[in-house]
Amino acid sequence: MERPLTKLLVANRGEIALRIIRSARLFGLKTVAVYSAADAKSAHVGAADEAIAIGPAQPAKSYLDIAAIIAAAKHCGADAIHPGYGFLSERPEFAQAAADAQIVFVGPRPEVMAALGDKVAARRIAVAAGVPVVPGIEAAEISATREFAALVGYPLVVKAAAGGGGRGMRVVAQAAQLESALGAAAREAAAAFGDGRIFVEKYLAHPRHIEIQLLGDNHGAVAALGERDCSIQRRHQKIIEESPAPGLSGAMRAKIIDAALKLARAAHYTNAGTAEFLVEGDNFYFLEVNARLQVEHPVTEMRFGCDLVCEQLRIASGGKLAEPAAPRGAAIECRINAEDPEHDFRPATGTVLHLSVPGGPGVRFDSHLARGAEVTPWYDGLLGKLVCYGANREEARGRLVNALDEFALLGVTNNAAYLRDIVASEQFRDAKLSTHFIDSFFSGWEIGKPEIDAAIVAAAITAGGAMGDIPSDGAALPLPAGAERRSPWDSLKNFELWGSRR
Amino acid sequence: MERPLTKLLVANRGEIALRIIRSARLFGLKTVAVYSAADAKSAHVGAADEAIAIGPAQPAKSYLDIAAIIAAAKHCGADAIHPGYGFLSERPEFAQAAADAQIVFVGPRPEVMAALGDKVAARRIAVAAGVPVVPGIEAAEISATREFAALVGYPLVVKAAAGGGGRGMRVVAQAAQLESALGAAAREAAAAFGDGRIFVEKYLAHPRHIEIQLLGDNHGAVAALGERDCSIQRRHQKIIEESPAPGLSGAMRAKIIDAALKLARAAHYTNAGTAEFLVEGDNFYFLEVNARLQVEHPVTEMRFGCDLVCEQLRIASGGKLAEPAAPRGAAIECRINAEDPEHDFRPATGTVLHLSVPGGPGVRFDSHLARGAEVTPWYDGLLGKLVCYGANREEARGRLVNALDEFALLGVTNNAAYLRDIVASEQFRDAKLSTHFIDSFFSGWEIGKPEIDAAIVAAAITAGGAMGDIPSDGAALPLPAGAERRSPWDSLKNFELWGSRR
Amino acid sequence: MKLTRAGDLREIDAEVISRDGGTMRVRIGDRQLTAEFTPNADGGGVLAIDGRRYRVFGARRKDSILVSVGPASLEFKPAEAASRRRAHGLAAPEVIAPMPGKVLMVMVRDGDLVEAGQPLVVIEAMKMETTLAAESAAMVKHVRVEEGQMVDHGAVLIELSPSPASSVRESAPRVE
Amino acid sequence: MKLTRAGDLREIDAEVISRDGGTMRVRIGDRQLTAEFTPNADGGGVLAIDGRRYRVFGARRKDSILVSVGPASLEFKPAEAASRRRAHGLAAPEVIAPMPGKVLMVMVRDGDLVEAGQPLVVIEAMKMETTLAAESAAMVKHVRVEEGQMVDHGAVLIELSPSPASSVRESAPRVE
Repeated sequence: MERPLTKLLVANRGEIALRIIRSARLFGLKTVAVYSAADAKSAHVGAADEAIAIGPAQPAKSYLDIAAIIAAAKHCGADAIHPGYGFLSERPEFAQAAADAQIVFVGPRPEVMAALGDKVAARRIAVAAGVPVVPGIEAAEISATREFAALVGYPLVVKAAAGGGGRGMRVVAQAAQLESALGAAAREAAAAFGDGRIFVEKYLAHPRHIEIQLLGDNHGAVAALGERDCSIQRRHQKIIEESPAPGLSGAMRAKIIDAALKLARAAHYTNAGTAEFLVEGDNFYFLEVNARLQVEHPVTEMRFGCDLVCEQLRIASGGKLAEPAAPRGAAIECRINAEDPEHDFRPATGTVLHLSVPGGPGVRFDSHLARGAEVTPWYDGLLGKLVCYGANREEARGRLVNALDEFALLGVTNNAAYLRDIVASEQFRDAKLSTHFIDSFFSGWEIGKPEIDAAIVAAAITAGGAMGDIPSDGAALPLPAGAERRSPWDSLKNFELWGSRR
Repeated sequence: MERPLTKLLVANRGEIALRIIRSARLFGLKTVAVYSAADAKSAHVGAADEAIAIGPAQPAKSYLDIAAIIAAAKHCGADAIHPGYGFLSERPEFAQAAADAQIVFVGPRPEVMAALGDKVAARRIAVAAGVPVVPGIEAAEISATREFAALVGYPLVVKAAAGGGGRGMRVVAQAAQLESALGAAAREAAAAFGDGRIFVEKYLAHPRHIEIQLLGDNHGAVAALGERDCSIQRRHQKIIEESPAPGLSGAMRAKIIDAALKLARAAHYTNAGTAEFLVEGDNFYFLEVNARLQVEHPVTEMRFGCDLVCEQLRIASGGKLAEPAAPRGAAIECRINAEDPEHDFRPATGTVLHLSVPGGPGVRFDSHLARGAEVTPWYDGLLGKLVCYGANREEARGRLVNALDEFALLGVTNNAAYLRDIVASEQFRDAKLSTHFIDSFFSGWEIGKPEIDAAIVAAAITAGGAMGDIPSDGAALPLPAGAERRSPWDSLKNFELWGSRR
Repeated sequence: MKLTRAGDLREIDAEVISRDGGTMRVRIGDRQLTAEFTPNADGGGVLAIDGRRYRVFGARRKDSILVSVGPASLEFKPAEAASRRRAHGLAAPEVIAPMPGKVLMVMVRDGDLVEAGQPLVVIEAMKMETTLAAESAAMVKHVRVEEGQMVDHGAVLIELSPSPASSVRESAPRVE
Repeated sequence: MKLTRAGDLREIDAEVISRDGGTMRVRIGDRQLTAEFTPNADGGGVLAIDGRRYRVFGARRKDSILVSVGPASLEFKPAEAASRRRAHGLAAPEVIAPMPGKVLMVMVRDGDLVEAGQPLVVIEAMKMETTLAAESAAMVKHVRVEEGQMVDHGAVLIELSPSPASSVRESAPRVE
C-alpha cells in the first residue's frame, strides 16, 4: 500500500501554495507550481522547482480548470497533486480526475469527499452516527424553504451546500429577505465553487464555532488533533482562530472530539479534514466537514509541534498515522486580509510598497507577500497569517499584539490595525467568544484619533520627501503626451519646508 | 522579595536588543533603548518605548561606558537593566553600579558574576565541587606558562580570562608561537572585555562543545533546561548550535547536567547562565560559565516552549522559578554573520539592499536587519539567527536547509550560503560533530560553479537594468566636481542588449 | 495643506508651522501638536507625539500619499481631488469603483431619483460582492457601465446630479 | 564583458550572445549556456539553467554589481578596475583595507622586501583582528598608514613595487 511519491503539483496559489511547497520539499518531493496569468510574478511560482502556466486570470479558466491542471501534472510527470484550500480542494470530480490519471490526490477519496464535503450529505451521515445537527433544509424549492422557516423561525442562515469559508453565506432576519438572499448566495456559490446549491439553517443566538482537526490514514486509523475556536468572524469568515478553545470544559471537548471521530469513522475518512461544530451553552451541533486542509491549520501545528502538510503527504503515500504528540501551550492566528475594516471590509487591491514582518520567539508568518507583490481583484484577499505561540493563552495573545504592532504593510489597505485592536481588547482577553463577537464589540471600528494625527504628520514628512522610496507605480509611469510631470503635492507649500531642509 | 518592575533599559544593540525588547513588552514592561551614534537609525531604537543616545560609535565610549548607561537609566526612570550578551553583560562592576543606583540588574548578583563569570575563579569552584576540568593555568607569568606547556604538551589554547564568544582565543601549535599568541590574545581581550588577563589550557583533539542552560531564582531553586551542542565553530566562534545534542547518551547527558547543577548550587547562581563543557569519548570537562543569556538560547526556547528572557525578568522581579515544561522535538540555529567564508571569514560591512526572510512552520528569525540597514565596522557581525524546529533532528535540519535556501541578503557579504552547505552536508546530517568540524570538512569552501554561472548571468541582467532597484548608495551620491555621471557598466556593450529591449 | 483620507469626504486642514531638526510644530484643524521625527534605516521612522512613539512609513503615489502608523495604513489625497468630486453640490457627483472587478448588477437607470443609502451597483471582486450605494439623495445623470463589464479601480460607474428634492450640503464637515 | 569577482583577481570573460524574450544564450569563457529568466514581483527573479532554477536578485552600485543566487551573495567589478591594480606587474600593487577599521600593527617599513604570504598589516574591525599579507613577492614602496589610525574601506595602506627577485606574473589567470 506504500507508494513513494516523487513530484508534487500544487494546485493553488498565494500563501497556501508557498506553505505546501515548503513542506513538500521537507518531505523530499520535487515541487511544481501552477499559475494564472495574473500570478506569473507571484512568490509560489519562484519557490517551486518547476512552474507551469495554466490559463488567464479568471479562476474558472485557471485554478478551477480541472482539465488544465491535470494536463499540467501529466506534462511535468507529477505523481501527486495537493489542492490546498478553496478552488478545487473539495471537488470530488477533481480528485476523481487525478485518480483517473494515476495521480495521487492529497486528500480524501472522491466518494468520501462527495459524501462529507457536501453539507447536505454530511448532515445525513452525522444524524445516522448520532451526532446532533442544527435544524436545516436544502433550499431546492422556495416553498419548502418557506415552510421550514415558518417552522423553526427567523433568523435563518443561508449557505452554499458545496462551500466553505463563509462564501455565499447570508443571515436572513425576516421572511421578506429570504428570496433575494437565496439568489445572491446561489450566484456567489456558483461562482466560487461551481455549484449553486443552497442550504438553509436555523441561526443560533450566541454560538461559538469549535472545530476538530482530523487525520485518517489508508489503514483505518483516525486521530483528532485537538480543537480550534474560530468564533471571531466578520462577514461569516473567520479572522481569528485559536487552540485550545478557551474555557471549554474537558467534558465538552471530549464529547465534541468523540463526535468528530465517530463521523470520520462512519465516513471512512482519510487524509486531513476538519469537523466543524457550533457550541451554545451545554449543546453542540455538527455543522459541516471541510474535507481538506484548513486555512487555520497552523494553530494546531504550533500546539502539537507537527506539520500537517507533511502528515498529509505521509498519508497520501500510504504511510501510517503516527500517534500525535501531546499538545503544549496555546496558539492564536489572525488573518491579514486585503480589506478595509473602516468601510464594511470592502476588498482592496494594490502593490506592496513596504512590508515589515515581525519576528522573534513564538512568531510565525505564512505569506506570499514581499515588497513589489501585487494584490489583484481576481482572488481572495488573504495576504498572510500571523500566528503566535505561548506557554498559555495570555502569552500567545501578548505575542500576537506585539507582532501586529511590528507589522506594517503599505500599498494595500488591510485589516492589521483592526486585528491588533481586537486581540488587544478586554473582550478578547476575557474570551467572550461567539460568532457575534465582531457585531457585539467591534462594529463601527475606526483607526484611533492619535494614530490619525500621527498619520497626518507622517504624510507631511512623506510629501516633503524626507521619508519613503519613490514607488515604481508613480515614478515609472509614462506621462500622456503634453502632460507636465507635476506632482499634486507641489502645491502643498507648507510641506516643502521639510523638503527644502534636506 | 517580589519587586514588580515597570521599565527596562536594554544595555545592548542589534538583534539581542530587539529580542529583549520584545519579551520585556510581553512581560508588561516599558522599554528603553540606548544607542551609539552609529546605531541612531537601528531597529532597536525604533522598537523601544524610549531611546537614549549614550555616546559615539566606539564601544568603549557607548555600550561599554558604565557611567553613561547608568546615567541614562536614572534619567528615564528605568528600574531594571538587561545587559544582553557581550559588551557589559559579564562585568561585575556593571551589575554593582546598577545595584548601587537601586536598579535591578537582570543577571546574577555581582559577586556571583565575579566568581563564575571569570574563567580562573570558575575553575576553582568547579574543582571544589568535584567537576572535572581541562588542565590549564592563568598565564600571568610567561615562565610559569612555559612550564605548564612543557608539562601537558602542545597544542594549547589561549583564551581571555574574562571573555566568551571565542574573542581573543588562539590555538598554539608549538612553543615558538606561545609568546606572540599571548600578546595578541591579551590585546583583543583588553579591547573586547576591558580585561587583558589570559588563560591557557590543554587543547583537546576531538572534543564536542556541550553546554547546559541554567536558571536560578532568588529563592534557592536552580533548574537545567537541557543541553545544547555548539561544536560547529569557526575561528573559535560558534556558528551552528542545536538541542538536543545528537548521539549523546542519556547517561552522559545526566552526568553533565548534574555537574552543571552542582556548580550552579555551589556558586548560589541566580538568573540565566550557561555551563560549558568539552566532551571527548567518555570524558567531559568543565570549560566555563557564561553568566548571562547566550546567543544560542533560542534552540532551548523552541525545544522547551519557553521564553528565557521572560524567565530572566520573572526571576529578576523576585518571582519563583516555574518547573520547566518537558522538552519536545529538536531545534537548530545558525548564525548569519557579516563575513566572507571564501576569504578566511574576514568581516564585511555595507548597506542592506535587499533582504528575503524565510517563513512558515517551525522557522524563527531573530534579526535587527531590514532593507536599508547599515552594517558598520564598530560591532560584531551577527546579522541574524535563523532557528528551525522539527519533531526530530532530521526535520529541523531539513527545515533549516530550506529556510537558508529562501534567505537572501544583498549588500553585505555574509555566510548564508556557507551555512546552507554545512547544514545540508552528509557530515552534519550524520552529526560528525567536534570543534574541528569546520577544519575537517569545510576549510577552503567556495560558492559552487553552477551558482557562479548563474550569478554571472544575473549580473548581466542587472547591468542591463532588468533587475533590481537603484540602491541609494549609488544614485544619491553627490559627484565630485568635474566628474561625469557615467557608470562603468556603460562600456559593457554586450549587456545593453538586455537593456535596449526593455 | 488640505487633504482627505481616501474613502472619507471630511477635509483635513493641516500645516507645518515650524521645524527645527526633527522636531516640528503642526496644526491640524484648530489644534496644534509637537512631533519629533527620527528616521530609521529602513526608510521609515519613529514619530514621538505626546510622549508616545509611533513607527511610521510613507510612500508617495501619483495621486495620493500612503502612510502607515504601527499596523494601521492610511491613504491621503489632496483635497483638490475631493473638491472636484463635490463640485456639483453633492456628497459625491460620481459613483466610482473602489477596486477593480466585475459589475454584477446595476440597480438604476438614467433619470432615476435615488435616496441616500440606496443601492446603485453591485461589484464582484475577490470573490465578494460589494454594493455601492448613493452617498446622498441625487438624480442618476448617466449610467456608464453595464452588467458583466470588467471595470478598473477608480472607474466612474454612474454620474449623479443634484436631486431636486434634496438639501445640498454646502461644504464637507471638517475633522476638528 | 570582462569582470572580476570582488576579492578574486581572476578575470571572467562573459557575453550575452543572443536573447529572445526571457531566454538568453550566454558565453562564459569558452563555455556556452542557455538561461531563462522569469522576473518576480519582488524585484528579483528565477533563472533556469540546465533544468535547475535559481532564485536571483541584483543591485547596481557605483562601482560594482551585487547579485544573490539563493543564499549566496556575490559582488562583481568591471575588469578595468582590476587591471589597474595589476598595472605594475604585481598580483596587487597596493594593499587595500578590505573593510573600515583600525590599523593595529604595521609589520613592514618602506624598502622592505616581502615574500608572498608575508603578513604586512593587522586591522581590527568588528572585534576581530584581520592580517593582510602580500599576495606575491614585492618590495614595500611606501607605507601610507600608522598604527592606531582609523581607515576606510578601500583605503590604500601600503604601496608595493615589483621585487627584484620575484618572477612577475604577466597576466592574471582566467576562470575557464
